[in-house]
Amino acid sequence: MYFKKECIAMLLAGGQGSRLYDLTKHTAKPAVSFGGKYRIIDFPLSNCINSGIDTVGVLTQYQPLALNEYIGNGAPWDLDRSRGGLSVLPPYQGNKHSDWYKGTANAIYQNLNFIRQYHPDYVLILSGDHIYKMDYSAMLAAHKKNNARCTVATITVPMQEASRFGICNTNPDGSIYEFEEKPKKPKNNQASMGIYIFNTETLVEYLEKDEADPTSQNDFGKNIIPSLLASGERLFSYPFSGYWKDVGTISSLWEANMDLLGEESILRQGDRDFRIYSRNTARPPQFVGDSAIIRNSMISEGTSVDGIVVNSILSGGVLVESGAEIHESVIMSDVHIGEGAKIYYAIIDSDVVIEPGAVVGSPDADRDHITVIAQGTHVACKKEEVRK
Amino acid sequence: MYFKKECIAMLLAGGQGSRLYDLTKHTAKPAVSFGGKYRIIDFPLSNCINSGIDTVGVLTQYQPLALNEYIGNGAPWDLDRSRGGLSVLPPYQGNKHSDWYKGTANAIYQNLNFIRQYHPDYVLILSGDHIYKMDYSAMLAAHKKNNARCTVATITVPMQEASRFGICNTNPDGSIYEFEEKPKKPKNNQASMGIYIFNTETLVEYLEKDEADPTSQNDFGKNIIPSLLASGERLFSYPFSGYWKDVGTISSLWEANMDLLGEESILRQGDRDFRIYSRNTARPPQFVGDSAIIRNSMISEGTSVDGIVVNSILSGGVLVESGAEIHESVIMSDVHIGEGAKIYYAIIDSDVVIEPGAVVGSPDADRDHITVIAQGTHVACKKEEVRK
Amino acid sequence: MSTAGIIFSNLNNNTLSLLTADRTVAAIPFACRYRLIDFALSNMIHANISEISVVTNYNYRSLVDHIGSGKDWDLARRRGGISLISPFQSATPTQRPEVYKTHLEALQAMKENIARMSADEIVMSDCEYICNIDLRTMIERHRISGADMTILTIPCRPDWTSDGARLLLSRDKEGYVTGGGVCREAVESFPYISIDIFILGREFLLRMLSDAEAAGYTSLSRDIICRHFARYNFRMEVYDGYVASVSNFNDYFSESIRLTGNTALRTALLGNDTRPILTNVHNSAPVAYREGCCVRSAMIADDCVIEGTVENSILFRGVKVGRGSVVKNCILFGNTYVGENSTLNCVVADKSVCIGDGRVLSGHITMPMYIPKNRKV
Amino acid sequence: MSTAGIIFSNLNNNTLSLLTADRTVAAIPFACRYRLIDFALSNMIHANISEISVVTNYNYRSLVDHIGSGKDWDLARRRGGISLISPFQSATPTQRPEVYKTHLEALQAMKENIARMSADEIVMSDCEYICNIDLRTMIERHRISGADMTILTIPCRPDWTSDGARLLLSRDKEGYVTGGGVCREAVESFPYISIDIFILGREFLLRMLSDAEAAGYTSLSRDIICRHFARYNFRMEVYDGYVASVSNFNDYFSESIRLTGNTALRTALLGNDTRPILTNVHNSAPVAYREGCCVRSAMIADDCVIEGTVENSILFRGVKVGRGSVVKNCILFGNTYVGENSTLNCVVADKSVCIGDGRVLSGHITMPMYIPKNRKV
Repeated sequence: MYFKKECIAMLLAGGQGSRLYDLTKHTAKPAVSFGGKYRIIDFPLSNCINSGIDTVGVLTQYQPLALNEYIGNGAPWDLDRSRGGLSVLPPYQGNKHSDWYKGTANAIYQNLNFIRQYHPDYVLILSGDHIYKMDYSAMLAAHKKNNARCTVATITVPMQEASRFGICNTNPDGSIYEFEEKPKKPKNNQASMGIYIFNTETLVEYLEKDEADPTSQNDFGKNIIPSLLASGERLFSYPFSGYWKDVGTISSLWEANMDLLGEESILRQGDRDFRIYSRNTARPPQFVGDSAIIRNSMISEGTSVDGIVVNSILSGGVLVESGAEIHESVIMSDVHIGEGAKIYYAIIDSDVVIEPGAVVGSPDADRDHITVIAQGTHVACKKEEVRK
Repeated sequence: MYFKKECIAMLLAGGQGSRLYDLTKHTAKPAVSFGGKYRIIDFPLSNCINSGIDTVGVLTQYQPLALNEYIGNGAPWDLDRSRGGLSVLPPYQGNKHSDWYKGTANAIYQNLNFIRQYHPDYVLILSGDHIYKMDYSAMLAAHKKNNARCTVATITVPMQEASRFGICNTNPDGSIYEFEEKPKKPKNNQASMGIYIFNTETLVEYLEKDEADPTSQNDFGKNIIPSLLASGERLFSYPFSGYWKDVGTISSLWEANMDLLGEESILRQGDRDFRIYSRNTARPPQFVGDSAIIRNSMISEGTSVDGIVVNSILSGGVLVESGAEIHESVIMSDVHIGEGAKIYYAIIDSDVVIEPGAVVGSPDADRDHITVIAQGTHVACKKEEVRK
Repeated sequence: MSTAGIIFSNLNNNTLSLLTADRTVAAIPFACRYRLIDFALSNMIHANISEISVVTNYNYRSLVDHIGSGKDWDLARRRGGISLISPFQSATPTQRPEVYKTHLEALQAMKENIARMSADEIVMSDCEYICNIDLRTMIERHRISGADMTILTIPCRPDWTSDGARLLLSRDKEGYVTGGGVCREAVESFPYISIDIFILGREFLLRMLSDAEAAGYTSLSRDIICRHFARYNFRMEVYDGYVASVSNFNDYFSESIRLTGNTALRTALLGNDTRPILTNVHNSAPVAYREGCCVRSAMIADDCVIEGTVENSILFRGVKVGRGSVVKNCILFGNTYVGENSTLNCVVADKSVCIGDGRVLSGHITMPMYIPKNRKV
Repeated sequence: MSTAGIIFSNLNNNTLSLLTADRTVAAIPFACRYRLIDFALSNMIHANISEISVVTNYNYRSLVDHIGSGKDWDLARRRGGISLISPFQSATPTQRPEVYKTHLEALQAMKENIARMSADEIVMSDCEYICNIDLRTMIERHRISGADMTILTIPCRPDWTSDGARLLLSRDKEGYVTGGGVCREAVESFPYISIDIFILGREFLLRMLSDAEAAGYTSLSRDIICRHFARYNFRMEVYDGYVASVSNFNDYFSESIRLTGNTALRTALLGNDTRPILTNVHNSAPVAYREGCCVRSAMIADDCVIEGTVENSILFRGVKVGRGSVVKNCILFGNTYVGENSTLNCVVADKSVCIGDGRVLSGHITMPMYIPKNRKV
């Protein structure tokens, strides 16, 4: 019982993220760069450690190499522990059968032995697809106070977008009486964030039931939550207010980056209380040269700017030569932008070379017309077509 | 290039170990207990750190949970590093295809991207099936001195057993001119230990060639080494002398444990120079009670003995009640042996309960008739059948 | 609500002088494979305390070795973890203060460290009272009580000898301290002994330190607890579990030998499944019991080789007992070598002692014999 | 063949007194996000040295904070790793030695630590000469040479000012030391300055320490190197790369500002792909350049917010420059706050300095203005 933990987290990081196109060709979605120095997965991992949760299983499946390398032994998030800490959980061959994960619920089901090692009272289910800061310990406190079997974190979304989410219809006490996955006519705009706290025995019971059902899609939103409701279990909503953004599309990823430029950004300089941790790469300090002009931008370590940077996010190791211009763009690490090159409304993946004079994107583009340049591409001096 | 390493190790730990029967029902073979406080994989991992190799990829596939839990972040072997260290490499879904590892060579092939991260000059291929202490840096020095493309560690085996091994036929300078996998009529008794050092570019070249060959079994011994020889590459033997034992069968596992009891054991008390590292479990000191009789045995922390222990190996957390007898046996962790129970020539897996008065095995048994009691079994007071 | 820990490694190390010639009190080996600090550390770790400062003053090299990076206690952390407070951290060459000698002086010297801690509460502990205690519950009760400080005590035992002075206390029905004294003998009016574990708010501690500085106090027990229990709000917890006091050499010896004969005490102290005592990891081989050995009522650490007879004894790591030798009622520290046909009775051998063949060494249970580190006999 | 490292954190900290009021020399911030010790540490790490002792004497609390468990340098190890040698590790309360003041005294005090190291060679380094040097090659050359000790030097530069004394040396054609002196000014007969990095065998070091103890020597440079170069076998390596000497405040300022204007120096020191300078990780947000900012020739660390004008300056972590303010030729340490419409020229602001709105502060390039820690202006 020395290994007992009150609450452990299971982070679903296996998604292919196919709507991010070129950005996830060689990388799982949670390992996609964000905000200069971060990866998407830094947010749920940092939330865990900031919430006092020190045992996290990360379920991987698709292109895990970059993700595994990034996660390493968990040290950047203070999750390198001999008891608990961070564990990567890939699919495996069992004694009788070997399976890839079939759905979110099946992925957790296949790792019930991992969960059992820690005898947790509660299991927190997370995904690696969202940018947000959240204190899960407050959600756990609400879960306990409500004496719930399962608690679903919810957020208010614009009514016109509600039909894209799982919608929770609740009683005045916060208990959920109905859960509709992507309803055509949503009854309200309280959307599930895909964050669940379960009592461990409830989770085990419903995962086993779900696994026995051959017609199930083995998905939390589609199967497990409706099944709990159907059985009349105590299911509560935990309303969250704060910044929360799905970054599953090129547009939303770009937009979430642009959101960082305001003074009300989720990543505030000088924030000591709720840091977002990330793996550090020992780069030299950033340097701003003689002929640089920088306006409303965020720039990371190891980057050197001699050109013009406006309304943009630059990762580490980027070199912006003099006369180059970057507007409304997200530049990932180790990109070289040659003299006089111009970049508008683009997401440039890492290790790209933009030759002098090349033009990427168009000044007339907008959030729905973002140019994406895949990792390692060499962009010659002619206009790159828009490939949203 | 900051991540460059001269030599990294790839440890093949995916074997099911089906000839260990019940001992590998829920555990990959490298995670099987050995010598009281160790697991088989402790030996190659400790060899690595004792040889100055600080980057090790562990390739897993079969029942990895116990192995992953055991390996953790690599801290017990001082392999928790932010640059290099220990990485677990399970099979994964790529962009186009997803495959379980097909053979030893394919397992390395699927992880070439991992290898490339470290720009190594040399790659050391290891398996997790053997008990031995070896300084790989001496083998690397020989490899470099010979200007070899590949070096195979070899050991002298009894001539009558040579046909069970891959046999290296060498010139006087140590270069290999012929390699026969399990020859019916071996020409000598220099057996391959399954330990290879490759120049990285040679490894990549032959793995890619092998992968392109649909008839290949993707195995180092059967395909890669013969293919190098056929192409006339510089292939050398590195003769190793010292204790080396395959523990792939119940008999050999039992025997390797018994080998620890002599004064010439591979695990010497007081050895400061070549420690074998293992994960520690914070057990109290061992205690020997009033009525204990112990002869020629090795006993680990957290164990309490009030009975008779002769020629046996006891892991941690074992309780031997008074009047119980253990002879010529290997007892894994947290086994409870009741009053008056008798155990002969047995391997008792962890968490077994032997009821008072129960008898396991027979005093007339021998190395070929070892009784194995599976993990968690409850042995009642009647004779357990011999299940080799 | 989080809690930080402060462990004093050796503020009263005069009475254990034999064992502290080469080490601080916290680094004294105890119970086969531990050092005294492991008990204070483990108690804190099992109460979820992950930010621990260890205060040292002199002679702490072996303690530094023992703790290392803190990994063996899962305390090599990016935030919090274990850190050593050693002398002159905040001193300049021009102002040369004395090295702190009391708890209060040490706390004053580390005031800036305390101010920078993020915890709400602090647990302070010495290393001379050895116990395996559920501090988590104690901390919760302290929080609920609203007291300024909770002092852990045990009922005064008349059989306890004491070469040093102890803090004795009395309490009212609600458990609040009503008086105290620092005494060398039992005093009827103060029926409880402080085991020198204190739970208090961080803000309160800082305030108390300021008050003490203003008043020129130098001792926490004498000047603050005994004299100003009425001014503050000091609460007492009376612990009824096993506590070993090892504040002098004879107590150290008898408490150690007692563990070999009493399974209940051993289990209470070391065998707790949810609260194991954590210590540093040596990666040495399991014990080899050779043909001809005879072992009874003994605690034996890894890396030992036993060829002779061992009874009612504690053998630390790497001890060798040769053929025909008899070791009874002994405590042999790490790497003690006992040759062949020697007899040892009531001996405490410090590290790396070497006893030749055919030697006979015998103390008595009331007067154990001590052999200093590295000595060849 | 393995090598251990010894870093002296502050044995000559008188000449940097402004910056060392609250910290030891090793903990002085330098080049935007580093501390001086990071350079010595990184040089050693890139030479595969993984057992490093950092010697402290006074005022090292911020150094302890900076190093933490050593994780950020991959030096939280089970074997080896980083460890602090602080005062009185081996002292007893009855023998109260003075705290060591010279390299030699410090080495004598840590003799037992040195004896227990497993390395064959030792590299000793101070923190006042800043460079990014390929120590691995230096160590190999030392091994091949068979010399007792290799001393790293640079050719004497006439333009160097020096408030303190430096070790100056001469050599023969084979590179062996033929004479030396500890001087405050350049001396023609000794054309090389030691940069206080020494490579020597561990056995030789222990022997030299015994000899020195017997002879009553107190200084490595004065008593041993300068007087007994003939008795031992001291070799010199002349390094021709970039070395910044920061042994006094004016040098510290001018070397810092020089980095902002010289990309080649900056790259040589900080931008080496195979030998990056490693430092501790703060996990703060990237720099925010707000609308209206104007930044030129500046090194800026994470967590800064720039709304005003910054030129030829170095901004450490968490600096805020408000709207309309102008910062030129300045070094602003961590968390400096500059309000609106203020003008700063040739100012060194220590940590957490707060400059209000509309202030004008100006030193000169030859006489920079220093503002102490936490000061509000």
